[in-house]
Amino acid sequence: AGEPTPSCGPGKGKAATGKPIKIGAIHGNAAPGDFSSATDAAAAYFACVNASGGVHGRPIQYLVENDQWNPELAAQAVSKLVQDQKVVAMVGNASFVEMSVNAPFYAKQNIMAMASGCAVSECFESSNIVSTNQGPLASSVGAAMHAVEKLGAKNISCIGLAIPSVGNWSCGAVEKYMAGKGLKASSVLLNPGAPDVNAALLEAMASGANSVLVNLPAGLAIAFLRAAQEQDLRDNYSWTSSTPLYDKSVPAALGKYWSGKVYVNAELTMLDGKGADNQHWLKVMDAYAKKDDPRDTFSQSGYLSAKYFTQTLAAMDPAKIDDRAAVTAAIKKISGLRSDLSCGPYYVGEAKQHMPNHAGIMVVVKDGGFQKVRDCYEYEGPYFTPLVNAEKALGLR
Amino acid sequence: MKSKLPFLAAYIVGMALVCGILAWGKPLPMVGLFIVSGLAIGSLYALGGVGLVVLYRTTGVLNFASGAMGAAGVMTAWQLVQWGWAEPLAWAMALVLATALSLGYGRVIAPRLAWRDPVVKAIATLGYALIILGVTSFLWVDQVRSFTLPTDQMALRVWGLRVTGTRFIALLATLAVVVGIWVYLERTRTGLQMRALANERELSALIGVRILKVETIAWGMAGLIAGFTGLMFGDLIRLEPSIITFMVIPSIAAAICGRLDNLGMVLVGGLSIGVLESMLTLSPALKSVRTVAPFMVAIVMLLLLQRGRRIPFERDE
Amino acid sequence: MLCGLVALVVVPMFLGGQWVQILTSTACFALAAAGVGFMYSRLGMVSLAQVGLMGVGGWVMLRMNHGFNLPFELNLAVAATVTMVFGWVMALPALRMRGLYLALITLMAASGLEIVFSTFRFPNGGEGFWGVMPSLIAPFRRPWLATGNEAYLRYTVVMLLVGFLLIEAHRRTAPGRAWAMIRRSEAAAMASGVNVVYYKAWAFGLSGLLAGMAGGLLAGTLGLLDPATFRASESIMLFALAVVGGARHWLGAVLAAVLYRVLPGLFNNWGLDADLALVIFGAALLHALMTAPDGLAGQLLGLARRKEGSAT
Amino acid sequence: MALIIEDLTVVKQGRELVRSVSMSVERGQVTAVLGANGAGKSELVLAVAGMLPIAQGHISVDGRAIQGCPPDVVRLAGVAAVPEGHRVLSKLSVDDNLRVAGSMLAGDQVGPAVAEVYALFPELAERQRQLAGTMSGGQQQMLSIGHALMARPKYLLIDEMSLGLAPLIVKRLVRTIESLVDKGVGVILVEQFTEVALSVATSAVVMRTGDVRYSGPASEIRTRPEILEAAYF
Amino acid sequence: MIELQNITVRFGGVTALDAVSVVFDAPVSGIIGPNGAGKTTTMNVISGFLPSSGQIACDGEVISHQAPHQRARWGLRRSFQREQLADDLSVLDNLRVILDELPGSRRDKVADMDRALEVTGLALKAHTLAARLNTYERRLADVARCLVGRPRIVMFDEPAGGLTPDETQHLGDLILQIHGLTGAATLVIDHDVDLITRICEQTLVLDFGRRIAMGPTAMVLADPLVQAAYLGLEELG
Ligand SMILES: Nc1ncnc2c1ncn2[C@@H]1O[C@H](COP(=O)(O)OP(=O)(O)OP(=O)(O)O)[C@@H](O)[C@H]1O
Ligand SMILES: Nc1ncnc2c1ncn2[C@@H]1O[C@H](COP(=O)(O)OP(=O)(O)OP(=O)(O)O)[C@@H](O)[C@H]1O
Ligand SMILES: CC(C)C[C@H](N)C(=O)O
Ligand SMILES: [Mg+2]
Ligand SMILES: [Mg+2]
Repeated sequence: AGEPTPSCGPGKGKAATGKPIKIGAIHGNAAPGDFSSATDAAAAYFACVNASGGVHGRPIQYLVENDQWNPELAAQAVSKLVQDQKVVAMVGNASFVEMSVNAPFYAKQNIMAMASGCAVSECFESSNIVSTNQGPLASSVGAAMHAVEKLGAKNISCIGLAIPSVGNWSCGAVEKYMAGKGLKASSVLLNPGAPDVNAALLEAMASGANSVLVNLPAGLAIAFLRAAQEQDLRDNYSWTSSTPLYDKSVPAALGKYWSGKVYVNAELTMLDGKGADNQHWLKVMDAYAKKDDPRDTFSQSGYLSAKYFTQTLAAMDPAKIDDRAAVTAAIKKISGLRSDLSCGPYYVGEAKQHMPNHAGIMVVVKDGGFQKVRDCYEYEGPYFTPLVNAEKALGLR
Repeated sequence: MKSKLPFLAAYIVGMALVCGILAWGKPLPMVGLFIVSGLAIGSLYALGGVGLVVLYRTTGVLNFASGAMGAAGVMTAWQLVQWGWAEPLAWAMALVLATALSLGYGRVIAPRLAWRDPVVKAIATLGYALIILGVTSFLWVDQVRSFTLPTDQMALRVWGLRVTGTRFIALLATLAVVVGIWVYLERTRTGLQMRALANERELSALIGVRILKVETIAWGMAGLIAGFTGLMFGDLIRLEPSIITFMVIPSIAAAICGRLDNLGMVLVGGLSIGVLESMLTLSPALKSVRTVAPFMVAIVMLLLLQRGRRIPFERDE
Repeated sequence: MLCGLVALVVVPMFLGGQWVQILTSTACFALAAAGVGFMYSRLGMVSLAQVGLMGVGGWVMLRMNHGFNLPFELNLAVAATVTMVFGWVMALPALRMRGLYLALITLMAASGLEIVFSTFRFPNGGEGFWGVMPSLIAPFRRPWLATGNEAYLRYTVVMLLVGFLLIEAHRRTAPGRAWAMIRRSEAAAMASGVNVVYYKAWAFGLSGLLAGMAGGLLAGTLGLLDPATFRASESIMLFALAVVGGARHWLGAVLAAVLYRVLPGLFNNWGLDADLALVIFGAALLHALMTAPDGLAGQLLGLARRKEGSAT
Repeated sequence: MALIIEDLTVVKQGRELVRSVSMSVERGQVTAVLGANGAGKSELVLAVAGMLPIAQGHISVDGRAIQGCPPDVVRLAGVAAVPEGHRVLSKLSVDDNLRVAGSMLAGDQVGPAVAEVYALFPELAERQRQLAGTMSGGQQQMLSIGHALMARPKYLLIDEMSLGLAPLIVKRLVRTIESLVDKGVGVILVEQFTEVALSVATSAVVMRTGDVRYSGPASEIRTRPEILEAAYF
Repeated sequence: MIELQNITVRFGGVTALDAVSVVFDAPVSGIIGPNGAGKTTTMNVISGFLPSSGQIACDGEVISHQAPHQRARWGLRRSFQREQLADDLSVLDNLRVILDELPGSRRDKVADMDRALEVTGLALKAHTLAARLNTYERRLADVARCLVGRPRIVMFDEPAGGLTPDETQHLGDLILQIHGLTGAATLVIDHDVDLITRICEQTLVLDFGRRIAMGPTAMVLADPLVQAAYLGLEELG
């Protein structure tokens, strides 16, 4: 209270008027999980932009659809947004299914999706999607790197989802990273709905690993760690996890037992980070989002995508803003945008593969919260070689 | 009953053989770990299955909503503990809620569907499951939670695996329900009336069974079991309403092993499914589909139990 | 009939892209629902694996598409046939079972399929037998007559009509009579010279064929499939809706599919919370089961008949 | 003290299967209901038993109205009906079938009541453990009548009592009915074997396609069979 | 001529038929006996519904190795103690089910069905759904089913149950016509002794699964053993 309402984008105060610019987004929010925090944050940011004068004086109309984890709904949603509503770009998408269903469609329609919550491989290995978040592959390799470099891991057991484009893909990259270091790793893949995580735990134990990397959605990860707790394995292995465990409700759900024992890779800065952008994000959320909209990594990611998008739009010729092809071209030209929310620069470029964010931080679960144990570090491994080359070509290195 | 014994023996030998093949060449302590772990999850399948069979035998309804009722119960318990209620009180409220949900269906909806065939009665409960699941996921938005019972702290080592008190409770409760319900159905008048009702509701009413009373008891009992099962699942599996709700499907697999009728076989079926599923982890080729085990076992069991049955002359059966 | 044809040509042009998608999917599920519906109403047999079988059809369709350079129709025929055989193999040992037990055995099969699908996914043009690759999917070839979305919707609806005619042709001839007899009593059917196992398997095969067609057509809508579509609970739901829609009549299958696909689309458009939509859906399901014994189609047709009666 | 049916109408799927039928039976009396197939006799029995909705009319037992009551309440009120088609609880044993039919008796009454039924039908006593669904048609009919007797009813309605029973058993049953009547039970007997029915009945009702065609003393039909003939053709 | 040789059927511990051997060589023969004597079981064995030891033959042709539906196609027809017409088919379609499984031209089949409906007097009800028939009409439909498709053995299980005396009379007349119309040998189970006496030339009496008498009906009914076990004459006397 008493704080000035934050302002966003290029506008100078007065609320925007005129013909709205239509932007779309798809998130997944249904039984297995709620991925709506990215679009909530993007919506808050766009509301802030509109209140501050919009882009070229025009407000942004942000249309969000829910795919409900249903591929058909995802396809229907994109038809509605792109064909019926004629949005010029997609911003803040966060879903488990939307990208794999719609990636070909985006390419065909020549529209860019500046996603914020990618989870599956198709999302990163597609020409017209670029995401602010890292996804399971990068985050797991980051966690593995930390386990090797700081926790003495020689043999990692990567616990992933038994979904080829998620578990096999990301744990496979961990295996390759370890092999490159002359170390060992193996994957244990779990069915998302499997009631029995014990057998997976036993399988991990049987693999001869000395370090366990949990690369699962938070609910399943907690169940897995509780099984390990049941066997009192805390001190027999080193424990790392990819980003999903970096969530406010996790430390409480894990309990005292795991305090100081589970190291989690975070894709963006700490949620309470003191950087200007992070503070701005929190203020925008307070001013323009609902009270109970989560303030989590996906929210940071959604904010960031919206912000970069707005910057791009503002730099465009105002006459071309309703031209989807022009917007797509402008997005593809993005290069070298920086923020204190992320470690590396953000860029897009013409490529079959996009993963601008492949550096992160490490935190540890401690005393009911998280503590940072390692600041920005860039991930290594064969998967990132083409990305590094692309960055060199763009002059970012 | 008597003729089932050799069948049971053959089944157990067959299971042991399959597990033996899977375990071939693996170090014995590790096999022991997998067996105990399998028994642990198997006892949960059995618990779920027993709950289903109890209601089916007493009302003729296969209840797809039992998982949802349990889920609503355990979510409530979690919430109450968060609000600072005493734990035993919170557990009791979970049981009360599940029982109330069960009774609500049994009194309001089930009688109106009483004359439909068993499959339609079963799918109607799916509608109820959706309602409960919808409300539960609406009230408790997606977030990680965990539910623990004090018995998680106690543990015993069995063949190298730590087994918590909660797991023992789940197994013992399953056993108690199996024995208790068997005695109740076979030895008491109300139990007999329940069997009659499940066989043919209309005729039972005609010959003087107080339907409303008996059904109320049956649904209440089933709700209580569902609530307890929910607490166990919430602790031992995961505190996620949709996961607990759909645990009903592998539980059906266990129930099928007893042909929806024989509680003892449900127990044996549930445990063996768990062990097989766990042992499949040892096979590199099959481990990725090991969760198929319950369904395969159920299909094989049903086919075996079906063998040599005569042509049904009547329409029902 | 003529009106129907005109509507078929004209209506898709006025719908938005979203509704074309929704209706295409609706037509696919109507085809599958017709399969479970006729089996339930004619033989009293319940399959809780229909959506699972659609998955089989869809899998084969994608496998064929990415593996060989054959035309759509041929792929569809292969998909439908393979699914039919799959349905047979699944059903043959189960045919001695009746009622709830048969239903549950199919449910077990559906649950098994769910896990296989989610573990191995659907082919998207990758290498090897499973054909899954992590990046962008390979293109899907639609029928040359119907490459656009609107045309594909028309194509699907025509296939749906073919499915209905197939069932109707069965119903009016020897198999239909044999089925009615089996439904009454298997003993009486045998005493009439009906080979019960053969005709039951036939019904399962026909239902599987329709599921396979439906799955193949569904694969064509998006060019890819996701395991989430083919969960066991979806199979139960489709059967439930087939009963709610009215299993005795083709209109019932259409209504079932409308409830299954159009209603959620509407809810989503109205911005209704997905969880609350579930509640409404569940309540509607229960209500329909309690109040409409012959399904919504039965009610509608009854109403129409009464109107006609009072008019003449 | 009587079971009185007044102006009873039963409608099923838009057809009036029973139309304004009135009849009564006093304790210790037998009323025979006769009539060709499709006369609506079975529907009448089911309606009295509470198994079919009643469109119109009154039914009372010893002055207490029972129309619209569910079947279990009707039976508790002392009216036991044996429906057509030997219906038994197929998955329960013979013994359990009888015990459950004694639900409204006090606990210590059940044993003796079961024993009485076994004394009447030794055929059932031999098969106490057999599942009712596997018994022969006639054995099921005995069990079905046994269900009704277990309730120790004040009024007994039997639809097609002799259906599927060997002549020997029918004779035995007739004697049982007579002794029940002596004990003050009122009986409504629906029979195709008119001979059997009229041999025990005090009064008779003849129905045809839902209507009552004759109502009066049974002796009159015995002496004037043309009354029946008129109803049959 | 129907020959049963040494037929034994057991249900668990119960012996429902105990080494029954019998030859029926009359156009219409009866089977009587107390409730649970094994009459229906005998028909079920002939139909092939129950596994049994022993052999069944008709006119020297052994049929006991055939599956039930094969026997039906061969020419076995029967009704059930609880009649089982398909309710959602018309009377005509109930007949057609049988002919569907048999070879023959469409025209012959139609003629065959027309004759059966004519004989039984159901011609007007041919297109009525079976669900709409009353008990008597259902029995007539049962008879009609036994007339189509060249039957060789026809069996009725308690056809007169629940019928009035006049209806029974008429049904008896119809059954008597079957042999003349089709040449099939007919077996009838019933508890209506008058009916059996009237239509059956010879009768088998079963008790506790054993054959206790067989021969011309009048003679069999006069047998004191039969009177004691079945008719209960001496009990009444
Ligand atoms: N659901 C129904 N719809 C239409 N008609 C029906 C229905 N159920 C029964 N009927 C008809 O109602 C009439 C009366 O049947 P009911 O069984 O009461 O006769 P009944 O006098 O007991 O004769 P019986 O038992 O000897 O056949 C019959 O003609 C029957 O066909
Ligand atoms: N599955 C079974 N288990 C045990 N006993 C059985 C089984 N099935 C039939 N029975 C017995 O076999 C005997 C023969 O039955 P069947 O039906 O042939 O009698 P029936 O002569 O036709 O009698 P009814 O005149 O009453 O129809 C009966 O005593 C019956 O109880
Ligand atoms: C599936 C999860 C392991 C990945 C998660 N959605 C992320 O963005 O890191
Ligand atoms: Mg009647
Ligand atoms: Mg019999």
